[in-house]
Amino acid sequence: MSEPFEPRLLGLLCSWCAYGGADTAGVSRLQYPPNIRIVRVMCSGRVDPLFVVRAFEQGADGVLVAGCHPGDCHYATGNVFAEQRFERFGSILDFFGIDRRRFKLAWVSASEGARFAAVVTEMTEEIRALGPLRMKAHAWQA
Amino acid sequence: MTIAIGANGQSGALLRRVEALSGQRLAQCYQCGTCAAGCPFAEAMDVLPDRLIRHLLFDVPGVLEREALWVCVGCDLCAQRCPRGLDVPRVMEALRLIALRTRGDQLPVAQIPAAALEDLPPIALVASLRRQTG
Amino acid sequence: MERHAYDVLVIGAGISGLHAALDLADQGFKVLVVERQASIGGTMVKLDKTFPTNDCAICIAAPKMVELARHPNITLLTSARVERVSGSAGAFEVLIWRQATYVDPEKCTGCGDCAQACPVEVDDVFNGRLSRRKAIYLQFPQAVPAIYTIDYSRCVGCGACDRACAAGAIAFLRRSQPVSVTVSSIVVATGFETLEPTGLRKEYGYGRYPNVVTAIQYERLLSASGPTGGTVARPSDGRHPERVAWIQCVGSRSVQGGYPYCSKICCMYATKEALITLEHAPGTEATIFYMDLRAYGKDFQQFYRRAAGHGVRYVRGRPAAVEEDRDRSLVVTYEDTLSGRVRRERFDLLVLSTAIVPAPENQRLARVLGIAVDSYGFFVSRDPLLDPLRSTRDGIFLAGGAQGPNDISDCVAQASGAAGLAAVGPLARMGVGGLRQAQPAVAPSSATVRPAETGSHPALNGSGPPVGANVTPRAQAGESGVQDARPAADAETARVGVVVCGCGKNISGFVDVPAITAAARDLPGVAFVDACTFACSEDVQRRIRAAIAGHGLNRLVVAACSPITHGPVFQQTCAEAGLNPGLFEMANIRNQCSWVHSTDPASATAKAVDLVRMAVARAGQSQELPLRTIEVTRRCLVIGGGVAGMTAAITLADLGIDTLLVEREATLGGKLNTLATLAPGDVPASAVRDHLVREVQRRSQIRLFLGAEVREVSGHIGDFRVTLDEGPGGMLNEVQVGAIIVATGFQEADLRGRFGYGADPRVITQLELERRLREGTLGAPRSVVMINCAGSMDAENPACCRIGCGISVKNARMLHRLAPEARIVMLYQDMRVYGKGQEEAFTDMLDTVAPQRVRYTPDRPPRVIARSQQVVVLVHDVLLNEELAIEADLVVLTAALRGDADTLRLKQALKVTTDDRGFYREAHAKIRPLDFNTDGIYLCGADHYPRSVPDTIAQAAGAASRAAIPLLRGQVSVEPIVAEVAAEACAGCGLCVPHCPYGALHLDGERKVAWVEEVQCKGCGTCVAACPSGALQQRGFTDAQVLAMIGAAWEEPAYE
Amino acid sequence: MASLIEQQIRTRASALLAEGWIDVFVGYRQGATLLRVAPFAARTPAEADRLVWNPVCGPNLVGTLRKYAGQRAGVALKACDACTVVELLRLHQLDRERLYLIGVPCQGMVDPDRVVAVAAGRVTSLVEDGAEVLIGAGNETLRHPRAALLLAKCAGCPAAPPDLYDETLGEAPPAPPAGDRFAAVRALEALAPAERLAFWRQHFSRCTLCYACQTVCPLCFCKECALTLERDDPRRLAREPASVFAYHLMRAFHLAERCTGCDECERVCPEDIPLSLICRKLELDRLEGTSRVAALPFPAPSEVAGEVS
Repeated sequence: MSEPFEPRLLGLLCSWCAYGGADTAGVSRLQYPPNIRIVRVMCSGRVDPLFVVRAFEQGADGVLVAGCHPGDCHYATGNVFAEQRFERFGSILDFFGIDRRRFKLAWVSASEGARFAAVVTEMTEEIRALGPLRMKAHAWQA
Repeated sequence: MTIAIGANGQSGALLRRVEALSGQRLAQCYQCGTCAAGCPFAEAMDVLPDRLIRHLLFDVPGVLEREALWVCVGCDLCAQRCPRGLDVPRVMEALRLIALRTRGDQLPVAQIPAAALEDLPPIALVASLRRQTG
Repeated sequence: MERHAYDVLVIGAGISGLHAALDLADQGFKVLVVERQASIGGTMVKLDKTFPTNDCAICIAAPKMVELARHPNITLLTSARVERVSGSAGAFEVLIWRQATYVDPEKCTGCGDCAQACPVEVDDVFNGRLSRRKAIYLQFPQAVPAIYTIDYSRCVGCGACDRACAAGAIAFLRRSQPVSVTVSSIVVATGFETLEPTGLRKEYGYGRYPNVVTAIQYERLLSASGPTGGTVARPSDGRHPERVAWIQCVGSRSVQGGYPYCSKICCMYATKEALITLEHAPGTEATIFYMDLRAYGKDFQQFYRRAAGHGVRYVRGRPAAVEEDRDRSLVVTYEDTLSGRVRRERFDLLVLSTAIVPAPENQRLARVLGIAVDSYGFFVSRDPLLDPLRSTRDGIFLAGGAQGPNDISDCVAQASGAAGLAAVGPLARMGVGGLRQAQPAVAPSSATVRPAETGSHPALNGSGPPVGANVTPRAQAGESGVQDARPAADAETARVGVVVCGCGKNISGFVDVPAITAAARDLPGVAFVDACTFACSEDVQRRIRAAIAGHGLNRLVVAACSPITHGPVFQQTCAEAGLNPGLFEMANIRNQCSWVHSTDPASATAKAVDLVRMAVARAGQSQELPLRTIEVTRRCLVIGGGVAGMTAAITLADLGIDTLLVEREATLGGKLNTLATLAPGDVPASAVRDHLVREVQRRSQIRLFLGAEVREVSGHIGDFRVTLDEGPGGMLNEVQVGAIIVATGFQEADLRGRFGYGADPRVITQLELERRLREGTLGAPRSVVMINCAGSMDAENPACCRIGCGISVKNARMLHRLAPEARIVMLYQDMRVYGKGQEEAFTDMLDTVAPQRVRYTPDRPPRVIARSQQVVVLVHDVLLNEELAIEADLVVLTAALRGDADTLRLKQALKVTTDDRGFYREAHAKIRPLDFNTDGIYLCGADHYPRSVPDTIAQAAGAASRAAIPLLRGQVSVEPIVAEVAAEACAGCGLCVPHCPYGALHLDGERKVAWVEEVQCKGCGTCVAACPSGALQQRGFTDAQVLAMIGAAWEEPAYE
Repeated sequence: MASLIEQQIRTRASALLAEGWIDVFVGYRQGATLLRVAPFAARTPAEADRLVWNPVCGPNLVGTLRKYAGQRAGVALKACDACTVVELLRLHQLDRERLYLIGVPCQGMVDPDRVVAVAAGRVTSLVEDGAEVLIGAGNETLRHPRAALLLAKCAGCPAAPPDLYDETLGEAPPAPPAGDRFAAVRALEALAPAERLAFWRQHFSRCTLCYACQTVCPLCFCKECALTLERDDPRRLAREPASVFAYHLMRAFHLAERCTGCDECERVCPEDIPLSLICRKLELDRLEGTSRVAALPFPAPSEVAGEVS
């Protein structure tokens, strides 16, 4: 390895809460590790596990899906479906040997800039400790 | 003990007398306990002022025998804080008056020996007279 | 001085003014909103969460604020006040004074460089003075408009902000200016304030002891964006409090030392704050001191029980005094009135639930408007029973906290109601046809705030206008009908333009903008790259339009700030250049790179390059979003002919809308045919009924269907088909309507077998009492026992019926009038007389009637024993701690209430939901109390939850206003980012169907394919993720678009 | 017993076809060897005589049944296959009105490979006899406990016969032989994630992306598969390990709420990738996950009927 390991995180954020939380983190100038790349969707319920799998396939070391707190969903129940879906998905991911910590479902409201920064910081450090997954490369690690 | 409340509406004589003497409408009480909580002598009372009012409202016997009536010094803290604006010291005073009159142990002034009148402080006489009026 | 004409002026832009303005603007009226503060939002945006759902307050308010600011029919004036009003209804002339903020709104980007530079620190009033802000400031992070303001009284004039501002937005020489307008009607929604208990109730130590705070300050302490970042800390030492107490009724329910009325919302917000405190720090002890716990609303009692279950301690007693200890903790002296003991208890932090008081501004405004205020300073309505939303002057209407304490959902209902009434004036002037023509014409005004500074609909790239809103981009205004989706990616090669914004120094100071532009040039499909200082400035918009034309661009990517706030600006520009909004993308390199990685410019730049690459990749997969509208049948169906239904129909008719009013009985009136009198005012119900029926009958737009029931309902907003069955011998009518209002009322729960009801004729319910009072058949009882909460607030039915206490108070008065010598005993759990004038009516009744009040708890409920002479009620009084045996010759049960018997049947026909008590479930407990989740169906009256007559009337007018949005406009817009099914790829498995919260997905059993009712789809995409095959896609958020972004998120791994 | 059932199936299939109740009857016919059967659709009473029923009728017939979804079809179902039918009814892929379902008692099917392993030579006959099977090989006949020869999916079979059939043949079978269906899954789950990843990577390294697992799966019914649509993706063409891995992971997820554990995927895999482990894992998740996610494997038949009618 030529340089120190920098984790690659993909964030799939719902437009109403979590993306707003990321914006609030920005407005508040909160600093967090620059490892995350963010994709905006309208609702955490829109996130197809395929997106997560593709992210891993294409080099992510961790994937964060974040949406509105339970009960706050702009679309009433989208986040509930997300939770159920990723409960099933997480178990399968784990069974295939991808460490559960590499995938996280979090609830962040639009006002929780600090929480967003904390979630990203914590996850980045966790994955830094886990080391690279880098499924595209030959030497996979969990 | 079960308190019986009859259908004939005859009870409440003491309540009516207290209301007449004090000018306070006791049904207005929220039973919030502000008077009791703020009372500097609450610890010395055998029944708290708000409870005393409730006893009156429900014709609970023994109100006039309570020590609390005599513990109240009329400092007015409760009256100032009562959200309903009830003048609790006036209620206490009314109860004291009723108790005294009911007891009937006043000393008739006319019967006081002249010698004693010489020794007694005037205020004692005033107080004594006051017991018989109002 | 220029004079602009508007249809309606809304004064105040808190949650009430906001909703009134949005309703009116959505109906097509031109609305002027005047707000005293620098940002709209009012009190709600200060709250952390809202009861009883614990929704994040700013999360639900912010989208509404943004919607208001960018609504083409709304002109917003902040930092402004109404100075003079002349003329009369239909033609008010209004003079508004606009305070200079010394910042040019056209130039300010909201970056905050100025505040960083400002050397002056002052108390932050928004945060309850618990933190500091600068003399140039933004009220709060989500402020709308997001423009900084100079607090001139604090500014030292050093010019630091001016030097820091790269956009040159500081304008010290600005002057405050008068604005003169004409309007047809006015909605007053100036909100309320809370008591600062420094003069009144000073025994609680507020202002002297730092750890005594008000509830509104505590909201800021809880808020994630508050002074402590959402961790509860004592103001004195920042320590985390282990014991927190709330004192209720601080200044409320106090004829001396405060205000006699109940502030209505404190019991619930204290409960909410206590519950959230426990969630934040589970070990905390939370104590609430109260007199009557007024959890009166829908699901409130359950919320209260939940809090108690989680360990919130409720102490019945009103503390008398507070002292401060040496460690600055607080010693509270109180009597626990349930045990009769006086206690002194120590708390680390004390929260005062202070009275809701009128804004001091009200008195001045009342003089300006020529309308009346009550002795406290709340605006009064013309008729508190029948016309709660009309002020004492024609053409001026009232909503929300301006007329007394109200919770958010009541504010919203009133706001819609006031909007419905205020719309009549301008409509009369121009007619429905005129309204339609007036829609797109938004007069550009110097006062108009550009969307640029105000933020926008968070959906941006995908989502466009909310259904019913006239927010089509200007370039397309006037267009209607279907515009086909064009798969641009197939039809032509993507030619992407990339514009990188430096945002003054906000981006360029931390991120290497030239490096980004250089990287962008090499990306596939990129045909044009430009960098600029402020992408949102007007000259850059011109440059963008020129580039689109000059370089033949068919996609645009702007790398700048958040699409939530700035997306619509660029979408507008694209639209003007003929580029569909679906072909625009944003890379948020400010909020996600420069601001949050300012200490690591190299990484911030690398990330920004990645984000641009992702946006360009997404753009390559983008397609045009069809902008569609559907026609609306301009006719409304109102189901139920009681107070709510009749009021809704009258309001609709006044708006010129043909209305079909359906009543199951042979006569109008509903419960008015049973009740004796109505509060406030003890007005005979028959008089109210006659009045309303007369009003219905004299309106030719209302067509009555008496003795008729709704059978089948099909279709969707704009086009419902309904079968009305007039029963045997009657007609079976098929009607077509554009909207439906449900107002089917309530019924008393069946109490047979409980409290001796059904077995003894001396035990009756309140409704039966009303009927007997009305018919004069009651006789002269000597002793009456009223049992409140009969069948409510127990294990079987935890709900509070909301109106029972008020009714018992009113009926005690009626009984007293009938039989002045009669003994009246009222059994209650908490005396919940919360509404406007109710506490006063209650204490007045205490004075005149002087009933005996017995407080009981549900674990020892009253027992009714029938004897031949009398009925005996046995009950345990928790305040005396004694058993009582009360003889009575009449027992009146305040029975639990539930939805009408027909609710279940209608619920199925309308495909809407109810709760377990048969009350309809609204779309959102707080901000959509009159809507169902299904578009085009609205609700009002006691079928939503029992409520007083004034509340019902306000709500019914509100439901009419909501229904009037599509009906007046004559068309509704279809969400552009709906789900769509590729029928040839769909296997018809139906996995998607249950995922839709809006019932927009259907399975065609014949063809074995799913299909989307696009009018009902709200564009969340949850169904799309449930589709295993990819046959279901969301426009604007297709798998291809998202996967393209994921595929472009990183350069090839360095580890290979 | 088997022969009796076989007779009954032929009789009923023949009668149903003759009477015009159905257009086609789906069952098994004898395969290339004694130990192989193949799904077979009889269209005439005469063809019904080719139907067989014996201890190696393990394959799931429902995949074949689905091909005749547009026609009125009869089928002989083991309990496990019936579960697959229930799932397909739930997912609207079959029409109950067009099906004639005959329930066949099953005490677990025998794994041909295990038979070969215990037999002395070429197997010439295989006969059921209560809890045992008689294996004829060479000159001798070996008596062997049936329980020891079962297919992996049949050990500890959880499939109770659903209340779905138009008719049932024979008597209720004895309780399925006990056995820990999840031993292998639990063993794999006990490993560290990295070891599990290595396990799967090693197996998937053999995968040629022939998609047989998907083609045979009776519950893979999408008209266009989101996972195979990208067959032309260069990464797929190059069989990049990450892409192969992603394909199997997503296939597992898509089956999470559907898989009825017939193990057809593993049976047809030319590279012997242990795909049945995934089936067991999904089954285990549903069993354990009831409290977390409402994941009842199969709906009550009445519900199904309601949805379909």
